[in-house]
Amino acid sequence: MSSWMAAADPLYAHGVSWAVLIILVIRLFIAFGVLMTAVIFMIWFERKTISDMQSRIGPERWGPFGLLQTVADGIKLIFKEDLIPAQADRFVFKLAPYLVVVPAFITFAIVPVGGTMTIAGHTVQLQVADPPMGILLMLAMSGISVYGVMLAGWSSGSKYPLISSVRASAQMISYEAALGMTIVTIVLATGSLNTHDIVTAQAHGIWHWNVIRLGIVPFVVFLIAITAELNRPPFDVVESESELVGGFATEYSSFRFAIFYLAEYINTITMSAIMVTLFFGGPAGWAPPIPHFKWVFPIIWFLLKTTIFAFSYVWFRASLPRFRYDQLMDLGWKRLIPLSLGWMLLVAGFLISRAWGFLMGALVLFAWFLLLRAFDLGATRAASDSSVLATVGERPIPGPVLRAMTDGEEQ
Amino acid sequence: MHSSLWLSALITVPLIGALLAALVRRHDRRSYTVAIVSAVLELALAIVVVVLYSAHVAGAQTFDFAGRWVVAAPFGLAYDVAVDGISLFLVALSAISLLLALWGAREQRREPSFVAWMLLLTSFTMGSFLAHDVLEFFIFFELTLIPCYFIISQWGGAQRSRAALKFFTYTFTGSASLFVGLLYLGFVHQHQAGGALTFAYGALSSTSMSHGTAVWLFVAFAVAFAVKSPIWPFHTWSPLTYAEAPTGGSVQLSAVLAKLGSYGLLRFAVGLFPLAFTTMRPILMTLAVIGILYGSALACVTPDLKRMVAYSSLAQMGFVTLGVMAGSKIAMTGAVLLMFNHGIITLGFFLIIGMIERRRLSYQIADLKGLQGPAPVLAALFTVTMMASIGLPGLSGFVSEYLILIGTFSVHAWWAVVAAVGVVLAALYLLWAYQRVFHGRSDGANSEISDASTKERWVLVPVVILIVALGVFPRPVLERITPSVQQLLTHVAPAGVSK
Amino acid sequence: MTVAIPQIHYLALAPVLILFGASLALLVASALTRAAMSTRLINGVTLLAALGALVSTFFQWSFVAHHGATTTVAHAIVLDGFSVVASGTIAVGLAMATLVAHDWSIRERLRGADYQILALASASGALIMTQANDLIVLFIGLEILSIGLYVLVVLDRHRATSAEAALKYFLLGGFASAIFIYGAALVYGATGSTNLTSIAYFLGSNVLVHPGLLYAGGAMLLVGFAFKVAAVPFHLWSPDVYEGAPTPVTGFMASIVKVGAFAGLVRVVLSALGTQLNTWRPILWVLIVLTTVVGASLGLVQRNVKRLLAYSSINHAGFILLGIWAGTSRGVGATIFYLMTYVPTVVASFAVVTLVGGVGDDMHAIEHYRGLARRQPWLGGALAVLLLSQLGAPFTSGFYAKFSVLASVVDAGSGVLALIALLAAAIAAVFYLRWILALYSDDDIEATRIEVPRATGLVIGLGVVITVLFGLWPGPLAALAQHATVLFTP
Amino acid sequence: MNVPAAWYLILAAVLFGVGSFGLLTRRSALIMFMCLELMLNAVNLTFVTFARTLGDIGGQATVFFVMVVAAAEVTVGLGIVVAVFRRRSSTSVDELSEMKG
Amino acid sequence: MIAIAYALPSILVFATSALLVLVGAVGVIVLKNPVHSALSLIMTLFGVAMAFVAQSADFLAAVQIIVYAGAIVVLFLFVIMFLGVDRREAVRVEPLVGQRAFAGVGVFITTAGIIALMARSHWVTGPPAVSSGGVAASTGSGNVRELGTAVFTTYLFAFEATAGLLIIAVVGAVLLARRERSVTPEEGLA
Repeated sequence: MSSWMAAADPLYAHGVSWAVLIILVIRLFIAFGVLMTAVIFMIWFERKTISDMQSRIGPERWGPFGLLQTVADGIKLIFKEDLIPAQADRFVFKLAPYLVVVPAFITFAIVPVGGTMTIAGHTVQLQVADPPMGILLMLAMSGISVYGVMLAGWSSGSKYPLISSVRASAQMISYEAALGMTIVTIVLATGSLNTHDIVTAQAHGIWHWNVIRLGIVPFVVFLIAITAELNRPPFDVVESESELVGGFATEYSSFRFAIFYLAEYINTITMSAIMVTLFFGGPAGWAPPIPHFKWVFPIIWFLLKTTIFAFSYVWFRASLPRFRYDQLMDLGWKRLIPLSLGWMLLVAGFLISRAWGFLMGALVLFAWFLLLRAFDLGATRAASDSSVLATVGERPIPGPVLRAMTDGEEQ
Repeated sequence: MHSSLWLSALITVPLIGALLAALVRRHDRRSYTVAIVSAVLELALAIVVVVLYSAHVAGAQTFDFAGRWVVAAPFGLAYDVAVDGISLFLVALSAISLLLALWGAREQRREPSFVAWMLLLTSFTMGSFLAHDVLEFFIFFELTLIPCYFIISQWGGAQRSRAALKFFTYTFTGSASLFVGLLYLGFVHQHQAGGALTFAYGALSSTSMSHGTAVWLFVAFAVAFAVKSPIWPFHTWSPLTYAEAPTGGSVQLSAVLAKLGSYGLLRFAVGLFPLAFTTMRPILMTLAVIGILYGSALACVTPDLKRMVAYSSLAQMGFVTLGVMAGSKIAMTGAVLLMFNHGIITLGFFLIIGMIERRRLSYQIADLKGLQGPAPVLAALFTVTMMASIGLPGLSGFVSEYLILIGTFSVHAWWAVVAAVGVVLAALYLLWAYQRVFHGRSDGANSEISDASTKERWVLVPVVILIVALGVFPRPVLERITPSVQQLLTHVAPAGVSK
Repeated sequence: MTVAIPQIHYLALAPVLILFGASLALLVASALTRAAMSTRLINGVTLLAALGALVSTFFQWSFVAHHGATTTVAHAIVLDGFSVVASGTIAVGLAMATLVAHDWSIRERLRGADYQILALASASGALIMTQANDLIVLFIGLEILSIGLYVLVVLDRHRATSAEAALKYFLLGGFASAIFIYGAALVYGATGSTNLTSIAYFLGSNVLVHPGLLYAGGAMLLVGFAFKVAAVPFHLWSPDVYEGAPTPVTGFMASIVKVGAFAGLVRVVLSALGTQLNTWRPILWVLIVLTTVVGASLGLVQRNVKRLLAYSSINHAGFILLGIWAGTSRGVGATIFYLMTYVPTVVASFAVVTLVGGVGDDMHAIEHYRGLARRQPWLGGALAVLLLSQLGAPFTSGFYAKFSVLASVVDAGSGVLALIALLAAAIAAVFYLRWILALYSDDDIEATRIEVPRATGLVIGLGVVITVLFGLWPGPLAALAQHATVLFTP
Repeated sequence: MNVPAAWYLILAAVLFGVGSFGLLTRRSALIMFMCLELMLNAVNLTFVTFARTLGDIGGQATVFFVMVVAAAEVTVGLGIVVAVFRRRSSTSVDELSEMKG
Repeated sequence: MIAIAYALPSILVFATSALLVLVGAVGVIVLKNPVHSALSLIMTLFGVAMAFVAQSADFLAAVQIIVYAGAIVVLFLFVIMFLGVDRREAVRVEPLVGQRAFAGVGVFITTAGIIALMARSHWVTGPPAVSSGGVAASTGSGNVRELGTAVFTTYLFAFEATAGLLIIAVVGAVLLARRERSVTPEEGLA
């Protein structure tokens, strides 16, 4: 077991000692603390940015520039009355928020925040955990996190939250495939599932960053898919105020609502960090040769890149209109999945040899062409009469009807 | 013309006739013509075969070999036909029975199918009698079930579906054991002799096996034949089936198909397992005697004519079994002769009962009274048949029963003595039945029945002729049967069977 | 690091590739054409694919005859006489079923290539099963076969019972799959491999002191198969599913599943676990007795012909198991011979049932057959012949099928088992005969004349011809079946 | 040192038993379905345990395929459940009244 | 005693995973509400994943969570919510008297039988047990590569066939999901 752990993290190279445990705990707390602080700032940042974009002032009363606004909101929420609807499934209702927040925290654990540093003779990775299956953990956790949303909506025993739940599950499944496929592209290029390895492989300069090395496409797909996974605008049909009141969290109040809120922002930050890790070299960047403080610069690079993505999320929210539900599904199934799949094949082809790459490219283009035609036909067919049987006649069961298979929803 | 072609023609002519009859349109009378033509042709062929066979009688070769045609080697299936003194007259019986049944027991309803089934049935029974290969025999034996089933279930009486079902289930069950037995025998032979799987009669009869195996195989074979024959206690299907079947069906069942059982017993059970023959003899003879007494006793009390003939058949077939199992040449010859004779007699019975039934729509003894008055010819014909069945000297029944009893007495006296009681009982129930049906004053519908028509008389004339002829002058028949029986016994003899 | 991709012998995979390729081609084509493809075209392609697969089995046969049996794709797939003949049988079954489905889909106004896509894929699953040399491959083949069928059952939405039948089929089929794969896991634990050859080699070269794990695993595998072939007491799904599914689908199911599952069973029991045959025999014995007897007895009380045929097929399954019980080369030959004769017969029988079912596919009471042979002698007569063949009447192929399995059992030393099976056949004969009797009953029921479309008529005719032809002349087919078993000589 | 493989195998066997018991007794199609998943998980656990004891990666590879099969079954199975439900508005197997055992 | 023979952590891991697995499994079959059953199922899945990790099948553990918990159970919940069957299931319907007891006894006997048979086998009788009898080598942590190699060599055909399986499953699901539009002739082809 220890050899396996050593392979996972150099911290265990000399066995497990008290020092190691202490380092572990400290690492954990730092990560937690940073994350919580980041959330507070993130919320403030979002509100402030959006109000700027909308020519408003935004929070300004509490603390300098209204920095403590979030804290105040949190305190307010916690002291509100905790309501549980009579129709609710009480156990699940109480459980759901935690199902949302725990995966959010766990996912962050695999993000390499910086390089390595040496403390008391132990090599410490600036990363809470570095399991060999690193990136799969992220996929697994994003798979789990939907439960919180689904169950929250369902257990409320209320209509809109339930619709929200259904939407959430469908949306999650739809985009997870594309997400997985882009990750496969990265894994193909890196040859490892480990986030640390992924980051290391990108450390040799900007041309080695996956975003460039794999072509821009996987990054774009990943960005879209992850935004959908986060239920952030413009993919926030799950909690679209104009349709579903407050979405899955409509019936929640007080502390539980705060947890949902918290989880959403943790996820936003985490996913920004993941994106940086996967496509932008993580903590990689120029570092001045300052002894003993060399480890600081990667962290700064990392924070900088992450902030850019966090900003872009805010920017999306402020500027993009929300997708309709069917558009969302179309985008997921008909565009992103074929795109990511095709691109994966392309990358795989080029990894073998250039000839294979071009061949694969031609094949993918051809398949793409066919697929587009099929989509096109499918769309027209669903809307037109041609899907109804041309034969006019009677079919005794269950009555004089014509029959046809359509892809559309029931009237 | 090679003799095997004559034999094959015996099988194919009715088959072709059946196909032609089935192909004509519904309600078409032509089918009947087709059927009669094929039946006549069949009878002619049978006579040709009998005549041709006579040429062999002097010679040592009794089996008429014709060469094997292997149909499917992996299954050991071959087509091989032959005839000897034992099967010769059964072939003739089938042909006669077909013609008379078609002629005398005509079914107007859905005639094409009826005659087709009858012809098909004859084709299959011919095949069974002519088969010189155990598997081939089994296939024909099995095939006879299908026409029988349809004849009974479509043209039978009120309880026809039950009767057909009972008949089918019983006989199929019997065949099952026969099939397993013959497969086993085939494999024993194959493992012994090597080479391909074969079921040739000659090859199989030389298979050596332990006594225990022989007994089990004998039982497996005998069960099938006992059901078909029928031998007590495997007979329970027969009264119901005979009674419910249409006249034509009853005729074929009792005159021909029953013989298939006793023929199989003689040819295959005895011929293939001489070792077991010795062991099983007392048991089967006992069953036969019980059958004779039981059949006779029930014939006394049964309230309808058809059942009475059915029980009387049980008794008569008991005699046949007794003769077959007695193991003496005389008894065996008598048994073979009785098969033929009983066929003719029971043919007569069922035809006459059919005629009565057609007039009175009933064959319950209670419904019938004093038929002698209005229908003297019918009564006379019945009397002849009855007398033959009782075993009156000068008529055919006497010769065969006499031979059986004598032959049995010489080796197993007690069985013969008890069996002889059956003869007495036969006289009792037949005469009593005759008295109730034909004597007395006819009343009501009974007094208005018409006598036998010209056609009906002509149908029964051959029956009467055969009864009388075989009673008076059985020698030509006996001298064809005896050599074959002798040959069979020679094969069985080393196993310690007394002559 | 380089990975040595295993050699692939494409001829061995040809039938699977052809069928699955055709399925995909239809799928893609139906997505890419604006106007709905004509039924004729779709079925033509399907038929061509089936015939192509059949032809490819001829080439396979000549390969096997010249070079002997071989394995390919890292020993996951085997090409031997047995698989070739089984594949050919499946191809024939598929071709016949396709012709029936053609007329049926026109009658029921079903458009599109749904049926054909699924049927082709399903059949390719069955082909994989016949060739599988690895428990996992077998399992996946089984699943491809089953999943296609689950959907096929529910294809016609207007049938009230279809969806429920599909659900029942699915749940019990899934149960069977789970049991099967658990058995595979235990066998893997016991022998260290899922590859059938490796298992056989391991068992052949080692004496297991404690074979409990193997026994448990083998028993589970057996139960899984018993579910698939509807052996009693694992048959409960079968009548409902047969009744609920659209009739052509039932015919397809009855033929293809049997071949696939029995081929797999033969491989597992006789090829991999052949050394343990004496352990399985008692279980098989009980299974056979129950299957034949219960199948036949319960068939007696059915008034619906599809249920009746379901019990009939249960009874047949018992008979096919006989060949496996024998475990000899003769037994395997008998099994494959049985399947070869059974497939055309059963597909043709269901073709007649499809026709009689009428529009809506719901006239399946035995009363609907009254007098059929009087009104339409050819159709009724054909059905009668097919039923007689299922009954095992002489001069039909069914007789030799029963003959050969029984012979193999008697040869292997159990006359009792053969006797019991035959008695069950006697019981089963009753319901076939009753049906035939209904065909020939002369109650003048006014019924509309049943139109016999050309393709279906062809299938029925073909079924009858095959039945009668091989009933009169079974030699070549039997020899083929026997040659096919070279690999299985114990 | 790890716990003996037997412990895990027993765990798997019990899991399999619980799953099949549920499948046989529950009447809701969806729950029967979940029981199917339990059974397949037991199979996976068995495979992984044997893979460990045999030192053979093949067992783990097999688990992979079992998972794929489970996924495929779920896809089709839920489709069927939905199809049934559209007709009946119930997924209780006993209410499938048109079927007789 | 046991703790001496086997390291305590591994026992703890086993106990935890066994607890998760069994409690979850029992939950699936006793809970009335399908949603609760599904939650219970997730618990079992996590237990199994944990058992995988304990037996150095990390990759499979991750796949287990992603595929089962992340997709399959979500699909279950989706269908439950979509159809709204959660609060209507009549679990008490018992078709045959004593079926439950019968199934219980049958399953118990089978399971006990399997366990007993396996116990008699000393659990493993594969090649290591026969040839060397020694402790099998651990597959170690880098088993993703080994696993991938196995999938593309030994199990290549199974892998390719899996693709076929998935295609047919997808096609099947799509066909099942399609609705049949019935149009009366009077309505026209609306």
